[in-house]
Amino acid sequence: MKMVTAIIKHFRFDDVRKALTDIGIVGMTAIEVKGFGRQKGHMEVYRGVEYEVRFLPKVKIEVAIPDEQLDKVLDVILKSAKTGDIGDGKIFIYDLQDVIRIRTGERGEEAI
Amino acid sequence: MKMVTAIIKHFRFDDVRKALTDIGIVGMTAIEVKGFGRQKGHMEVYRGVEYEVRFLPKVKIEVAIPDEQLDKVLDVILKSAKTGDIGDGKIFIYDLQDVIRIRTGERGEEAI
Amino acid sequence: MKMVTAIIKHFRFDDVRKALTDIGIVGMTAIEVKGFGRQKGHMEVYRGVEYEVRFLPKVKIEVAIPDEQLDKVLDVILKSAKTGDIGDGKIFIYDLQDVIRIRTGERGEEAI
Amino acid sequence: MRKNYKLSITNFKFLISAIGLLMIASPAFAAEATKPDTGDTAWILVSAALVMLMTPGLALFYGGMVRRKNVLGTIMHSFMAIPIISLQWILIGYTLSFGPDISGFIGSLEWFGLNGVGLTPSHYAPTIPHLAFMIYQGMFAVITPALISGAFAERMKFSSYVIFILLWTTFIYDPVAHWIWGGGWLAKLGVIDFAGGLVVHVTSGISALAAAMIIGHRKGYLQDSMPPHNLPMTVTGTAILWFGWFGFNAGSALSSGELSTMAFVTTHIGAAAGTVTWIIVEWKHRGKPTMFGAATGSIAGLATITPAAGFVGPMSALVIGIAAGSICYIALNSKTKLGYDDSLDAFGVHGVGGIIGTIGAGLFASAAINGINGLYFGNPQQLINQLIGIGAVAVYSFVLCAIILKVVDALVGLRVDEHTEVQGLDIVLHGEEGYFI
Amino acid sequence: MRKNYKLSITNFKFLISAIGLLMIASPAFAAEATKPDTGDTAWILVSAALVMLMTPGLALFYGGMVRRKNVLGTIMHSFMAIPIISLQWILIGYTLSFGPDISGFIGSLEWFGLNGVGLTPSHYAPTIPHLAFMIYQGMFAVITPALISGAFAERMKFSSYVIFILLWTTFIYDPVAHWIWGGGWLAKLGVIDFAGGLVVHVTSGISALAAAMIIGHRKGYLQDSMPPHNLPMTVTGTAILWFGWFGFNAGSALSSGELSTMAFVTTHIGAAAGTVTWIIVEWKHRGKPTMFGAATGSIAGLATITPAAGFVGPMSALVIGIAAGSICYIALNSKTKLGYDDSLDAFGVHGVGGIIGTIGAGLFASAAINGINGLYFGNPQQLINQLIGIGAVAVYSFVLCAIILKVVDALVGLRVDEHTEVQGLDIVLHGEEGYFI
Amino acid sequence: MRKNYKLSITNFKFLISAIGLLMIASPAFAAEATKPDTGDTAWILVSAALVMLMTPGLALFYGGMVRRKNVLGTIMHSFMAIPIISLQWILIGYTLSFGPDISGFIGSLEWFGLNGVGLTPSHYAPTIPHLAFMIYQGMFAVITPALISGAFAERMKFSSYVIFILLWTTFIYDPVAHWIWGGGWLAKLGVIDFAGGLVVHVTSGISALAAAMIIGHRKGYLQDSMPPHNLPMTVTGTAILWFGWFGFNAGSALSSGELSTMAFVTTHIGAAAGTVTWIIVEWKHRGKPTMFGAATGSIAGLATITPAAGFVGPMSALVIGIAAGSICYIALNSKTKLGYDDSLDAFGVHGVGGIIGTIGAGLFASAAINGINGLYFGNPQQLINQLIGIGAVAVYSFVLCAIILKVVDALVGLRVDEHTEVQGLDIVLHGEEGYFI
Ligand SMILES: Nc1ncnc2c1ncn2[C@@H]1O[C@H](COP(=O)(O)OP(=O)(O)O)[C@@H](O)[C@H]1O
Ligand SMILES: Nc1ncnc2c1ncn2[C@@H]1O[C@H](COP(=O)(O)OP(=O)(O)O)[C@@H](O)[C@H]1O
Ligand SMILES: Nc1ncnc2c1ncn2[C@@H]1O[C@H](COP(=O)(O)OP(=O)(O)O)[C@@H](O)[C@H]1O
Repeated sequence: MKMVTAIIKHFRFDDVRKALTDIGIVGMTAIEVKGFGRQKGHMEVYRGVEYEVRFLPKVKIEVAIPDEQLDKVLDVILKSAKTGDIGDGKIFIYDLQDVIRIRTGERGEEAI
Repeated sequence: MKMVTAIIKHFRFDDVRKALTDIGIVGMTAIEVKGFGRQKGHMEVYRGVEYEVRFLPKVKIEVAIPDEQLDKVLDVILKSAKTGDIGDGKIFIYDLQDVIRIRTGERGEEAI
Repeated sequence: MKMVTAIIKHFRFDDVRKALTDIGIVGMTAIEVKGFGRQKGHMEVYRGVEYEVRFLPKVKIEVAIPDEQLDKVLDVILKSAKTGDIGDGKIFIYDLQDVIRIRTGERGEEAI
Repeated sequence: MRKNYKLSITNFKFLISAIGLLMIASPAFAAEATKPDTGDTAWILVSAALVMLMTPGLALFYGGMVRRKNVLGTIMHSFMAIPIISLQWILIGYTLSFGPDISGFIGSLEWFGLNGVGLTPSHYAPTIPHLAFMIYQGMFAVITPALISGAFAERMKFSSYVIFILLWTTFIYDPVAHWIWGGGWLAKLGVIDFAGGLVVHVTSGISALAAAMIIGHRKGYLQDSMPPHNLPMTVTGTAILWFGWFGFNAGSALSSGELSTMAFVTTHIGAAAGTVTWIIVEWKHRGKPTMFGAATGSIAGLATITPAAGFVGPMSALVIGIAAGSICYIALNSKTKLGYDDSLDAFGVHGVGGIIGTIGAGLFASAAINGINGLYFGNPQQLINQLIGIGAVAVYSFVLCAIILKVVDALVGLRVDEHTEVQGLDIVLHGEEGYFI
Repeated sequence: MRKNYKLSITNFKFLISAIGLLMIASPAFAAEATKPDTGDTAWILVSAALVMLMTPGLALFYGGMVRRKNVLGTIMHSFMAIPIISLQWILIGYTLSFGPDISGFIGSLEWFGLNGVGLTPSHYAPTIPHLAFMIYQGMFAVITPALISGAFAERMKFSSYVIFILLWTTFIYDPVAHWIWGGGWLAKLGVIDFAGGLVVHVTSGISALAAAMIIGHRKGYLQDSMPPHNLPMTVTGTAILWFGWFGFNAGSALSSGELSTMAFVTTHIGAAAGTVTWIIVEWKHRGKPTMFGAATGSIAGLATITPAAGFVGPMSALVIGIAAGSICYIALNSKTKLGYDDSLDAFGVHGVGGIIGTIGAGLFASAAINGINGLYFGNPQQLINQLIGIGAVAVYSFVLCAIILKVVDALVGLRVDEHTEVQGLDIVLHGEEGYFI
Repeated sequence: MRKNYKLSITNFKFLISAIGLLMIASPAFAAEATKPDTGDTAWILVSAALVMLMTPGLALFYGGMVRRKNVLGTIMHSFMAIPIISLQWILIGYTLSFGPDISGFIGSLEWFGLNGVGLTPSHYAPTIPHLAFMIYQGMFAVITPALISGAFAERMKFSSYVIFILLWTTFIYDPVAHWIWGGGWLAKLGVIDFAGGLVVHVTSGISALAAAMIIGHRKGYLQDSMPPHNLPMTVTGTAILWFGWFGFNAGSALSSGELSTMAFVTTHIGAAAGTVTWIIVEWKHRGKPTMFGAATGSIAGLATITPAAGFVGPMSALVIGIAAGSICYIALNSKTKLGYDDSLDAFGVHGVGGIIGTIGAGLFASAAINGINGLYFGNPQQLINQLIGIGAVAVYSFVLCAIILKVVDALVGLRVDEHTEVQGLDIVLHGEEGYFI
């Protein structure tokens, strides 16, 4: 199994969720994060004092999937998260050793 | 070493923490997340406009452990996080390549 | 590739970011977390009722890097995050199977 | 279902005709008699607005103390008391409280729907329009049941709450207000209560105790961490309450001049002394002075000076404020040992404070200020009167409130189910969330 | 650039000399004539302060409803109306509205820069200084354009907003205020509007409708989730508005006594009835009573009672409040079917409420209260007058507001670009963020 | 420990007997003399309530600007000034400021504990009870030290703060209030200060400068990002301050009528002009108009118009407001070059604003309004008087405040340790947290 985590722009979040559910993904977890990358931040001035805001708000989506769904999932995220502008974000793929559903105790792919 | 991450219901959080410390786990990290899964969300109506709240607040707990503790830890989380209702959450298990304690520079299992 | 995640103290965050950019790291992601560990929490009393605050606010930094940068990155984080007091935090290292840049579709080390 | 609907149509028709009659009847306000004083009327209308503001102030005060998931439900308890009790007041509450006396126990229904309550000054306040007195008093009726809501915060059903406050106001507030301010038996006995130590704080505080005992503690009480979710909100509420309390106490002079000035000054001193005392005691006792403690101490001082405000002088107010800060502090810090969960300390602050202040009036009232001496100025009888007042109001409030709660519980249930309590009232009962921040 | 600069220096010099002249001219306030009444003046100044506070109250009311990323931009719309319109008012707005009448349509510029507006009472209010009347009325001019901002929240350019409110106030508010309160043609026709049902709520509410239609809906409207980001903030705003509304309506008596008392009482009853009605209807219709609904219902009740406040009695206020709560509820719940995005319901609450209330005054005005009878008391003509008033003000507001918006759009553009809308107004337009919590 | 305890018991007994005596002594308020005017008294009590509210308003204004970890500690600085200074005021502050004059420098202790301060009007304000004047002035004494707390926010020990404000009020505020308002030497010299440009803003602003220099900058100042954590809270505070300022300035007429009206109008114009000017300058200078700038500009305008409010006309207020907005903007934007960390700009807004406004009164005072002409109306002497006043008050405040701070520092230390500063004052000093959201 794989854990696919994608750091995306806030306003693509809803589209990504829709696109994923459309291909049958029924579970995912989302986390608010702050991202730092090629997309530069901006200055904010408060009463004459300047602060550089370097970290921009992003959403991180975590989706656990069986290996065979990997390509489809990546494809779908790439399409739905992309705006073409800098800062669109990244997808990180991890190997997942095991998954357990707490309610039933099921393990492995069944638990996803 | 393993990184065990469990997505659980908010109000089970304190019980899970207690159960883990009872078996000698001295460190963990918790993160507020929003979960989407079989447990359906709910509708909220604001001044006549309906919004579906699909993502529910959950807590993600991350515990790094030596391999030999894995079974005990899983067992304890399963018991303490379970309510039997849908949405109890999931446990994801990753392989952890290394751990370092920043204060001392210790590495590996000693650093946990 | 590796994913290095470091749980550090809030007020070291800026130094760690600076140190990492100084060695050429151009991307990272930060998340607010609550940590529980050897560093004990504190009591808060609200109108005569005592609550123990066990989880302390920490920042988790995630940096994806090519394998060969691992040592340098660890070194830099260790130096910049360390205060020598308990609760300085931990670094966890994961194997990263793949990285994709959403904007361009690049994969692997190029995408970092 | 069908039947029910018909019934309500009939009721509605009846209500409509009643209102229709009153619409024609009530405007018989010939202004032939005494012209109201412009300064006095301005002061009472300002005071009425200030007291109105106190209830949303209380909403913020309480709302900041609960957990995030219950912030709207808690705010709503206070907020909805404004419109619900205001309508009860103009229809029946005012006449029950201040209408022509029936044997010292209750007002008659003669002024039902404000019938006959016009712009000519009444004997209650000879320099302001009768309706100004009516609306000013109505604001007191509004905030009193809202105070109780602190006792059962985070676990009461909203529907039951609505029924509860309607019954509570009609059967507890209105009679007690009549006893003391409407010329009833306690007034005749010589009990003094300048701005509601008994009528507002003892009734609500003692009822809060009954409510906390009957409804039971919150799930997880003393085990889970339940710190206030937004203390700056609570401080904002405190500020609004302090500000509004000037209208509450100094407005109770029902005129603008010497008495309102004295009540204003003693109110501020009582609040200041309560706050400073609380902070000192807390600092000694717990090692740290808290903002939450300062906020609580100020409300304790304000609640406590209320019955005495227009009867005592500045230095007596200082003493009363010191008593408020220290005794209410002890009350709150003993709470966890007593086992009931008066969640937002409606009893510990208002019940205890109201009792201290009512005694304080009996001790320190000075004839030089408002015609009546207390024990300290040589009149022990006044203290006895006050103790009788406390006993009567406390027992009546406790017993009747317990009965009302038991009845409401039997009919519709007081408490939300466990799932609702876990998820939070906001989402389950109201289908909305406080913050998307 | 150079030229431009010179130009503005010249302008500036001109302005300075004009102000210089006015500084010398205006203090010719010989106090020889009637002394103002202390109570009346206190009441009007308090009322002016209360109405001032309503605009920041509106800022919080609206600010809590938008998404987090637009909280400051939204607050700023309301907040900046205070200084901008206040300066417009003292320079030209007051004289256009209340200056010597020109054919019933507009005030002359005789009182430009408050020239001749001194401390001697005017015919508008014979017991208070003329300047007190002026500043009190100025607070109404301030809040009215701010109300409109709810219609185009989260997507209008700040620069265009500034131009818009200046034009809107000068070309819509000032004339309409003159027509009704400045002795203009609608006043002569016999239209009554106690505290601004037409002048404030219909002008702004109808303009809001025009604005929502012209500017178009927010990106993602009805698709994305856009719940209010901070409802406790909205409740705080509601509380401030209700509090301030006592100054708005009861202050409109322009004196302290019987009329101010009656307007105070009817205002409170209207608000209470609006809130309770809203909650009942919502509970039946949607299954859950919401805090947001209670807040909305109270503002609907307040807006609706406004034109009738000093003309009707308490029971009529009850009926008007019930109408407000139910009809505005229906208006808001029909909105999504109509397609325009009046984001914070400026039309649904103020436009609809203002119309109902203006009709309500025509139905229930009672000569026993303020000299004029409505239909219910045997004078059908008054209802006709009111309908003419509504028609005239609504058509004028809609057409002129549409023209102003089209002109501003053509000159500088009304709407932010998509990137700004996505990122949020706070960061892009103002370079700041609401919260770092 | 034992000894200490005994000592405090003894002290306490002494205090108790003193209070006991005063309780008997003070209520000698025979009302035989002049009856207070109801309208004037209503206005002053309302104004006192408004000024009271300003201090929690300041708490929110400042509280929103700091980092989340210090929100309660910052709020507490302002909030605790209310009870602490109020008690100081009734015990010794009032008599030091307004008691019988000793050689033009200080009031005698004759009115210790309000002894002899009763309900009969005093020569300070002949139409309101003496106690009304006392409590109104007390609210000014409360807010002034709280203003200073902006200079050392996020790093001062709470215990030292308590000592500091007690000393500061006794040794700086009370004497300076006496000099100018208590009939002291500056009053005799002809310095005018309507509502506290010198007494409130220059004393606190200059002291803030001294404090910022002595306590040193926050750890990480100009390196770490320290944006305001909650700007809507700051806006709420701004709104409350603006609202309260009507009581502050127009209440300083000490009566209700022409003068209060003029001060009300100039106050509003000054604030409006300050806000608009700030926004224009900021927009030109930085490219973006900010809500935080608008809030700051309005407070600058209000602080600046304060000394002139009851002496100048509306157009002069406009000029003063424009000066406030532009000069204070420059002051704040030069701060980072000057090296000290006046964290929340207590000097930049209040010090600078107070000086400009005091000069403004010397320039634009008009005898037609309040009997005194300034330079513009042909009396250059008044400007000289004002400059002397500024010099005397600024030097006195700076020197004495520096001495007080040094003494407190030597005795108990001014600044928290680094660990506390890093963790935040809320958790370490107060053991509580602002939000669990
Ligand atoms: N090396 C990295 N490790 C972890 N997160 C990263 C890394 N590089 C980028 N990110 C995340 O991806 C986001 C987008 O990256 P950025 O460089 O701004 O744009 P792009 O991916 O379009 O080049 C960043 O805000 C950050 O959260
Ligand atoms: N495939 C997945 N990937 C990541 N997180 C998941 C996945 N499926 C479920 N989750 C997380 O687990 C939570 C519980 O899952 P849910 O399907 O609602 O209930 P249950 O596990 O009891 O069937 C979700 O809210 C979500 O946070
Ligand atoms: N076993 C663990 N699994 C996950 N996170 C941990 C673990 N142990 C510690 N942490 C994280 O590291 C932080 C610091 O750990 P702590 O034990 O307090 O200090 P130190 O690392 O200096 O001994 C904790 O607050 C927690 O967030």
